Amino acid sequence: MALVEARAIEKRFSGVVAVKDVDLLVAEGELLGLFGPNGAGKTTMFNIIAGAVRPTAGAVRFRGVDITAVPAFRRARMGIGRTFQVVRPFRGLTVMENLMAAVPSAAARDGRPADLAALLRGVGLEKRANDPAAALTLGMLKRLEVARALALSPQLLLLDEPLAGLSDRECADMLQFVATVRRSITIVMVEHNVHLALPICDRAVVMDAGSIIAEGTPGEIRKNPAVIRAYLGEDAA
Amino acid sequence: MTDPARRTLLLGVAAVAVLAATGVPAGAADPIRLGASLSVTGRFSDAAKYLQEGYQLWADEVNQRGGIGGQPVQVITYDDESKPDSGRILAERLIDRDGVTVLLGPYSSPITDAIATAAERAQVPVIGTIASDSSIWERRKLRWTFQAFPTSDYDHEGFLRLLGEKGKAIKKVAIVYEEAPFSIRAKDWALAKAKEMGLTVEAYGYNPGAQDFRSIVERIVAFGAEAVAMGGYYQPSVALTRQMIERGYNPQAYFFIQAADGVTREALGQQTEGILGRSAWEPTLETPAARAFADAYRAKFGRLPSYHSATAYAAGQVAEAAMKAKGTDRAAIRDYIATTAIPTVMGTFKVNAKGQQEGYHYIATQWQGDTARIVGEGSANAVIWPKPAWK
Amino acid sequence: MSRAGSTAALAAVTVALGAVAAALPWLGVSSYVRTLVYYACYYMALGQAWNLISGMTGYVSFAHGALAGIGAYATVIALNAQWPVAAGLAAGAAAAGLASLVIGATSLRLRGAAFTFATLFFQELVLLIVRKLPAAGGPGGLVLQEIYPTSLPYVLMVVLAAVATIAVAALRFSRTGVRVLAIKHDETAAVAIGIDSTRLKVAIFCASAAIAGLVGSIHAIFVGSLFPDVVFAVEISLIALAVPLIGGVGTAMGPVVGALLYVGMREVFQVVAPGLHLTIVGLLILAVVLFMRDGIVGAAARAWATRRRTAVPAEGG
Amino acid sequence: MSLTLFFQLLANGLVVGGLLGIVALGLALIFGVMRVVNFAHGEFITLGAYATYLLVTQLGASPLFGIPLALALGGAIGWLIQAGVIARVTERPELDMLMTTYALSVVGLGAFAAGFGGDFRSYSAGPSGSLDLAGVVVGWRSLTVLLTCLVMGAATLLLVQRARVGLGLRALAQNRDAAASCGINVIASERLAFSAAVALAAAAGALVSLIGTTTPTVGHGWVLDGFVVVMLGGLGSVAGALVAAFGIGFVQSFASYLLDDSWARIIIYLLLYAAILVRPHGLLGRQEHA
Repeated sequence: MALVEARAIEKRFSGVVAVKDVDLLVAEGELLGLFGPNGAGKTTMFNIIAGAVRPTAGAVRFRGVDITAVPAFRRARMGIGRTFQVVRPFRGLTVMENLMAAVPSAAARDGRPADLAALLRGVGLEKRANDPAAALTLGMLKRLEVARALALSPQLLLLDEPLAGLSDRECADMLQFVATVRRSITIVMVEHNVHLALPICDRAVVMDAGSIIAEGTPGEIRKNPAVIRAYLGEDAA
Repeated sequence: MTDPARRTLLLGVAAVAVLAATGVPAGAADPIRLGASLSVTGRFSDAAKYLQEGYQLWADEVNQRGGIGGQPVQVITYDDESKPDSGRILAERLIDRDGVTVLLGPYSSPITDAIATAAERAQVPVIGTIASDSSIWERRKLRWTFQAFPTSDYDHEGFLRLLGEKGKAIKKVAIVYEEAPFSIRAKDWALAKAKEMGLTVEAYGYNPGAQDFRSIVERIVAFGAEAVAMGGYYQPSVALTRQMIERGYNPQAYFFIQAADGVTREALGQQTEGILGRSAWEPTLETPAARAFADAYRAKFGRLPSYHSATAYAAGQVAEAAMKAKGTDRAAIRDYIATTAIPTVMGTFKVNAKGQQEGYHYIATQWQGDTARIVGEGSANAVIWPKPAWK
Repeated sequence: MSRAGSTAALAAVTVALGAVAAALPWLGVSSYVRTLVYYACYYMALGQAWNLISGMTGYVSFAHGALAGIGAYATVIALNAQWPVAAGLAAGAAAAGLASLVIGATSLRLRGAAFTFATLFFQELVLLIVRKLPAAGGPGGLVLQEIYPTSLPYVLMVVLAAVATIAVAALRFSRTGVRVLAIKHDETAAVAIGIDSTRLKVAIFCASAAIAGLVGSIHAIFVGSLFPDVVFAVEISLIALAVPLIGGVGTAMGPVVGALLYVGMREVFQVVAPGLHLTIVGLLILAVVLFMRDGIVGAAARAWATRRRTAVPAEGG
Repeated sequence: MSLTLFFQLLANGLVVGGLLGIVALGLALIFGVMRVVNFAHGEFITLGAYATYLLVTQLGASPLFGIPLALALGGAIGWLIQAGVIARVTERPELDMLMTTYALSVVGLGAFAAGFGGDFRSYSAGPSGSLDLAGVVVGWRSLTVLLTCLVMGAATLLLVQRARVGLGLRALAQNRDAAASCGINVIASERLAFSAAVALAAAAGALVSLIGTTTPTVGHGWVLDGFVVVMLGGLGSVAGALVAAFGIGFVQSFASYLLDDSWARIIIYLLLYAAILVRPHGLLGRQEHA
């Protein structure tokens, strides 16, 4: 059984169709890349899985449970963690408090704080634990946001443009970190930068104009004529 | 700076100066202290000045006469910003830090009520000046607090008496009241009285702070009232009057309780002719005490006193009589005030067992030309009847 | 952890100060000073109540004066029906809590200014309804039939102010507090990490309202007499918000400093510049919002931190 | 209820509705362009009322001159306050914006109370008499108010919908960053919007002084109703705000006649809460619910 099963998804925003009749399956343990040019509908699809956007038609299942009408906070508690394209840290809270906010209360009683320290070490922020989030650089904030999502101990991690705005070095750090995390968790990643992100994916889905135009391993995607056309078209514009 | 601004500032400075200075001759014996919380600022600030002047004139005169039992008197005042909570704190300050023998009244019933709570606990007599709402003596037992102002129950008394004398043809009367205790009590009294007189009456309430009275005017018109009595505060009264004028509705008799105030002329211009009012006191009152007070006041402040100043002065006279008889023993002063009829500039002060004023009544007034004249009982002035149409 | 330590230290200091304040009536201090201490505690407790919802979640309430008023009315009605004092106080807290659920249910589902507006109109709506309600005495208000000694409301208010301060401090550094603050900083992100923001907001508002209701209950015992136009005056909601704003929003010490300053300022200005009190309070709020974004406590803490940092070499990071 | 009475109450509602419309238009303009809830709007109404009062009583001028005076004064003061205070907080969290305009309101109220005292001010000069249309009587003062409101409202709408500067305002209301990147002078546009809104409020104040009386808190009742209008009508829709303004004027007029004005206010507030419950997304013109 797929971890996420989205069937016949359609989303309209005041008449404009953003996504139409999309089926998307995410297998347990895989790192799925969701690619496509601007306006392809990949972010809408991502938000539908995260619960920030409700589809006009279709259903989303998570571990076999229909979550189409489940609000975002409850999806998070069910084990879906996410990051944001434009970072949304709690700027007035310290780095450690940012993680504390996310820990489920039962886990907090089981001495989970040790894990938070480990999480911070994992993203290289252990020295900044007591600094306010507002004092961090963008690269640090992006890593903090991933750590915050991981503090939920999710089964599914949704990464929204994890590389956007990062320098080359920071991109490398982030990709390495994602590569570490993927061993224990299912990941869906929306990313603009196909060249950097595609190689680490197990599987990729490419959307254009609200529909899926290609699906397969990174190698298959690279050779797919529809993908090349979609991206060249965008580059030419 | 605008005139009112300068006035407020000067008043503020004066309030501070009074702390140390009111009428105490240098080197005299320890003064007897009296205190008042006044609304130097805030909603009631205009009236505070007149109260202050009344207290000051009284204290100066007493001290010129050599004080009470050889001791000069001093009236200490603070600004309560027109807020009951502040009044309560100031009452504590006056009782506790300044050790006043008697508290003189503030402006408004809610502040008097707040001060009463502190004074009743500390057992200090309060002579409440501008508190016409007698319900505060009825909601709970106030042993130490007395009303030195005509109670609002009788607000419409003079008007209805004139109606009985002059308005034989009038059958329908409309009473407008504010949803505030003093106004409701006045309305209840007037409703009962008017029914007793065989009149058809309707009463219309409005929300405190209302500015739009057009719907009430329509109700009055639809009812076909021939006489209208407005028992609310000053500002709504002016608004109601203006909207009656706009509507072109001409009652044969029109009364609003504070019409006698000179500001009416400023607000309504030529339209004041024939409007009836009621007043606790007027400088044109033909009694020797009133004339003497008005002359002394004019000599000191350069204009005629208002009823606020007269009430304040009268409160001083009550305290003076009690202290002359009983010294500075607060309990004895309390008993004296509770049981004695005391002549004052306002008339004879006399309270009932609850502490409500029974001695003073209102006098009826009417705008005739440039002045609000005393009319009706005990006055030689003719009444303009019916009220001329709006111009 | 230093955080738990500082909460404990604050609690100890608060309890000590509270004990001294509560003991004042028996230490021969003048009743005027006691009244000032009482009002400082009154504003402090009300400010903490506001701080709990508005300081912690960022949702601005203009209803705290009305909530305190509801508590006051409920308590007077209960005490006049011969309920014991404790039950009367509980009635006040419960009535205000219930009222908060009504406001919360309509407006806390929404983000942004809807809640602020709902609270803004609430005060006037309650005043209008109370004036129409015979059970609440209508425009004439209510009077407490029994006069209680001042020491009762005095001690109660001191204790309430201390408890509210400790509660805010404890919440601020608890995990729940962190989750509440997360809502203030970014509600979308908070929801994404599993925070049920609507439920948490409603719960916090309800607790805050219960404290405000208790403040009103105790003050009703202190004044013994309620007039609707006085109880529901806009000024009380202004104090509820000015006190923590001046001191520092979202901190436990903010309302403490704010309340002391407010009461002290009022006493001074009454003599020095009568009539300008309101203007000065307004300018002070404006100055704090524009130039000291975390209030006087925050500014002081930062100044202290800067001094320490320059005195002791930084520890890296 | 007779037909004459019905039209009389309707006419009375129009006058209140016109004033409310002007006040709400200013609030909507400020919120739309800057996302600022202007709690100080009432003080600007009061400012216009006192300015007119001084003009009439100190210089003996007709109160009708108070309208252009208030417009000019309000425009100038709005410009200064936007530049000096509001501009500092438009990029800051909502709490800061709310508190800034609230503090301005407290400062203004304190200043008026200190300057003019608590008592009301009023004057008797100005248009007098009434127009009688088949039994429906409307005073010339009220007609002046209604006509002025209609003219000012129409002028503001034209400015926003048609004129070049209006395009900038509308673009700003849609998206601040995008507007800036399209070469729209964000700072100037915001200053213009605030200053125009304050001018409208002050002019409304001049009109209020003409038909009522002036106190330091005279603006509060109007601005509270203005907020109700803006919430019922939806800040996104100017037409909605105007419909709501006249709607509230009529409710006020008819409910005050049939019940009393306290009940009228209770009904209006309950309508508002119902609107929050029923159509939350329409409120304040933007969808924020996750």
